Amino acid sequence: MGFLDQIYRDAVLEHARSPRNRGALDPYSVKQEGINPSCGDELVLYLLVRDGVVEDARFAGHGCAISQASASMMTQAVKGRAIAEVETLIAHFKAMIHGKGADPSLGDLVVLEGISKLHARVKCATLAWVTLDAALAAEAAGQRAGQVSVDEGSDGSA
Amino acid sequence: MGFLDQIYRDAVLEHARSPRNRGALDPYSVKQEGINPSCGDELVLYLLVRDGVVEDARFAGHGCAISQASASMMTQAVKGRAIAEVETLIAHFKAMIHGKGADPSLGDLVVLEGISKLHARVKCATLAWVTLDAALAAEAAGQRAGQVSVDEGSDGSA
Amino acid sequence: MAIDAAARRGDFPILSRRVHDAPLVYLDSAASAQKPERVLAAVDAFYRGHYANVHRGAHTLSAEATAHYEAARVRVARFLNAPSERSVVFVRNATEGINLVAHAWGRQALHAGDEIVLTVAEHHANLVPWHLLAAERGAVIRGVPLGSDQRVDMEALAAAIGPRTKLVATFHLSNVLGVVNPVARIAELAHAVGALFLVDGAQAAPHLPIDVQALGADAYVFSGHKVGAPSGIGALWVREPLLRDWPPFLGGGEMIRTVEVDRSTYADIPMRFEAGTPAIAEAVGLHAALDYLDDLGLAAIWDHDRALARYAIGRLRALDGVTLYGPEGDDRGGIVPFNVADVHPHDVASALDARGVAVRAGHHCAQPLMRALGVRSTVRASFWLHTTRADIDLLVEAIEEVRDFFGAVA
Amino acid sequence: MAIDAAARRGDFPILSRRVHDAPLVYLDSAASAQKPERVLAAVDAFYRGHYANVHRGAHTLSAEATAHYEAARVRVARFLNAPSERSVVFVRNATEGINLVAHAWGRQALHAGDEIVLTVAEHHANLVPWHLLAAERGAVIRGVPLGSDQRVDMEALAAAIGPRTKLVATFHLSNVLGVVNPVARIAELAHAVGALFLVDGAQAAPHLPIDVQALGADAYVFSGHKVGAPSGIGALWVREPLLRDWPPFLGGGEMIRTVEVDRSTYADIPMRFEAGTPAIAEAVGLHAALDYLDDLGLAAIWDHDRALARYAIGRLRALDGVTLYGPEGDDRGGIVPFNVADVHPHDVASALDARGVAVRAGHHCAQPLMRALGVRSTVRASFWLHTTRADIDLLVEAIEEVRDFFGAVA
Ligand SMILES: Cc1ncc(COP(=O)(O)O)c(C=O)c1O
Ligand SMILES: Cc1ncc(COP(=O)(O)O)c(C=O)c1O
Repeated sequence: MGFLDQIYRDAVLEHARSPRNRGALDPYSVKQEGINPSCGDELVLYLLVRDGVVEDARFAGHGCAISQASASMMTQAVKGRAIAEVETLIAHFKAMIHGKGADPSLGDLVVLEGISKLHARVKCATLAWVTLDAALAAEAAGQRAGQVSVDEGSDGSA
Repeated sequence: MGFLDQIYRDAVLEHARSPRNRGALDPYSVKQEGINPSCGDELVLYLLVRDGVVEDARFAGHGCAISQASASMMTQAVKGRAIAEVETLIAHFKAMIHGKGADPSLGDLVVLEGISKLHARVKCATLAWVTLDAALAAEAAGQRAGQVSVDEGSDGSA
Repeated sequence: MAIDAAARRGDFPILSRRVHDAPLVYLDSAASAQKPERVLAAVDAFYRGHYANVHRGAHTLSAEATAHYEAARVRVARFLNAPSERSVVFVRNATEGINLVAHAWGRQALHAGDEIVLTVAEHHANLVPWHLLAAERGAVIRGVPLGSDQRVDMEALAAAIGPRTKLVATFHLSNVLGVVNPVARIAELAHAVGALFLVDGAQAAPHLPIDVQALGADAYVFSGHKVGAPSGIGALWVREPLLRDWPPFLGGGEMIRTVEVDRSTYADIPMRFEAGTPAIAEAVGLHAALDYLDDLGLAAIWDHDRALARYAIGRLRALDGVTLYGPEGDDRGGIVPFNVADVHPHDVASALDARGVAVRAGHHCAQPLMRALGVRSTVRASFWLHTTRADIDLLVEAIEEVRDFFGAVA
Repeated sequence: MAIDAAARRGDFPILSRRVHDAPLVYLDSAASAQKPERVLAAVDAFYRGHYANVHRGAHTLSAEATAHYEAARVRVARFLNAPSERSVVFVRNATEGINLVAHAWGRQALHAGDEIVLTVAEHHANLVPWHLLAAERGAVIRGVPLGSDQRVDMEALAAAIGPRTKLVATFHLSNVLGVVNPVARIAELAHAVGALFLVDGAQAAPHLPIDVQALGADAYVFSGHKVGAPSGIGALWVREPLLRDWPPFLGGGEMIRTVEVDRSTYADIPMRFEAGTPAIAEAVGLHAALDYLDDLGLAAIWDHDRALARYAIGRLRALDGVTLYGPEGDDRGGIVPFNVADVHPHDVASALDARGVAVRAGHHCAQPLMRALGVRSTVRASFWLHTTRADIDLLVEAIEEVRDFFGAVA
């Protein structure tokens, strides 16, 4: 299963088995639901944003190893970062997962790069990130909750 | 133009140029409109039916050489015939035009047999006959007028 | 004649493909069937020799194309044992067929408080059009649950059908449970209250002999792409006296009698329901696909299908940590949904794919059924006439490796 | 690069066919285009190597099929110079695209007394959907006549558009008159009153460069079969902020977000408008056809088209007893309707067919236009990139023989 090993790297399986930052956050500034209509998986992302900084992030919901690992690593990566930095990270992550190479700023997240070769699973990896994107937009608009589908904001690589 | 000659036999062209029984009939027992939606051609058929016999038949409308010749020859053929005989004639004509051979009872009408080879024009030849069929049905139902499309009563050879 | 699946593999060019360096084992026929050489050749020959628009031209190609297209309609009528091809309407797929009924029949026949009876095991294609219609007309949807045997609960169905029921719409073969619905019995219940009875034959058409008259269906739909025909074509059959009375759905060329700038009158059936240039070559391909299936014999295909289902269920049940769904019995065809303990269906599917085994994972466009089964999603292996026991053995082997690979990932 | 039509003939396998012992001269491209080898090869290779259902599976073939299908969407967006592929919806044909707008937009946007502005030169596809919608919503249709030059009367059009106008829908290139409509100018008139502006590009797509942004269209439709793609596919583009707000049209799989037995929520664009398994291989074929056209260059094709039109009009005008329709000028493409005195168009077409020349005869799905021209029907010769002057010479020769053959048949 050489091909599988490239996708399900040890770090990915480890995060999937023991996800970080799982559960609800209270208080939170925004609670965003993200769904993948093609499989029915859902993720609930909680952010606590203060003074332009993501102070805390947690997630709940159900999904495959890839979506869970991606969400777990994402929450780790964004905690304590300024919103502008997080937005750059989102852009870099999406670029990587669509096969456009991994920016060094992605750090540990590069273990997810292999998924770019498994087109059928790209949406699993991006679910958390699309949800994060929508959460930041909701937060900026002064909303405390929202729902987004991973099909939205497609960039042609649907 | 050998192929054309088989379709547009001299008798067909002659009937098309000098159609018999053209014009309205007054009095009439039924006036039936027949249309060919694919080209917009229309035929108006007038029948005078008395005691189960088609005493007179005339037609008006617009159409190609084939539809005009077919209507002209048809009105000649049905005049003076009992309705049951006319119905048999309709069946024989439809069989011939769909390539199933010409019954001897068709008489002069056999000059139209060549059209069975020109699938695109079969509806031109049947327009008058579909209209006749509908006119007899209308008459039997005690109606004096009706409209029918040549697409109706299709027998799978549309 | 029994189906010789190993020999049939050779009929399907794509089956010689390799995936991730392994030979392709295609166990996703329920999502869409692969195409036999004969279908590809028929479509190609049609484009190279006889293509033109239909019903329009006075020239040879157009007449030939029309004859091909209309012959396909006659062929579909024969496939369904319909009394006449006049009430066979070509559509894009089963989904469009159901939507056509919802619009042409439903928008004039349904009134506030009228009821539509559906089961929880329907594909979204046989749910969503009714949701849209019910919302517009103020109709009420009654959902029938499964019984404890994972078949439609016939008592609950009988109880749901009542004087206000205007439509009963259900599947012939379930795309998840693999089970045949007792359609003829349901027809009686529907007709007893004067309801329209629509059968979603999307999964049945590739697998079982269909006789719309014996089934008592008022309307029957299926998709070409699931019977080995090209994508982009399907058929709706409706009992003729009914269809004749329905107003048009889509408007445009071909479906008219006369047109003025601000009004029109409409053609007779079936043309009234086919606006615009149809899927011509796709109809020709459908004709070839139905010939292929009938040459093999749908009864033989169904026997093969059931034998494979029994074999697969037996082997999968022997695996630790594998949960199977769907009833067993003589009414069970080759659609086998399952889950592997502690591994998400998508991860299972990717791991099988890495071994060349193509299965589907997800809700299979049957979210209410997933809820009824108490799961979010499943893996689904589905078989067809080219599926062999060796394919199923490879599936089983690959599942064993999946468990080893993932260990326990929640 | 100018079009070398004689060389291009070799790209179309069917053009080597014979009809009634004569070489085929295909002058019916406006009804449907023949298919270049490249399109047939692309579709065939797709079925043999990459076919599966899209957007559904977790396996390799399904991912490949989805990538092919979505690449076709991006390709269509580029062909139309649309800002994004998100608002490109695949449909069966131009007709279905217009019906989609009538349902998704029209049924919620139109109210009693609202007005729809159409021209008398529209194809039935751009009339009948509005008749059905207007009848349902109590809207009023205003038909704009032709001016004395057989172009749309722009003064009458401006006068017909008023404060109650909710939609202006018109053709880009006329399927009968062969003339280009001043679409950008009409867009301004429509937008000045806040009306939706829909452009029927069915005939323009094979012949002219299209830029939906420069044209100011809110919605644009075309059919694949007229651009050399397979039958069964077409595209609708709608300006994104508009499309995003429209409710669904057809319901089923793929277009949902969540489904319960009695209700659903819907996906974002474009999926919201694509219920069920789409015309997958047909989209792949459309991609190849658009590549073929863009490689040759739509500007060059349009030049070729206009040069042929000038040549044909010149030669036909020199024939006694031939009446031509449609304007002349730089806005006139290669669609040439005519009549032969005292010979019915259908008889003309059959006589031409006997010489291998395929033309169409009839009302060309434009009955109101026939009335405006004072005829019941016409013959129509239509050209494309493989049409040569030699083809037109054969047409002219054959028409001369028609007159001899028929003499005067009313
Ligand atoms: C101008 C115009 N609009 C619409 C159509 C309808 O196209 P289709 O039949 O492919 O839907 C046609 C083609 O016949 C056309 O020429
Ligand atoms: C039972 C059932 N009904 C309807 C459909 C819808 O078929 P299509 O997507 O071809 O319209 C499917 C296939 O997915 C199905 O399995």
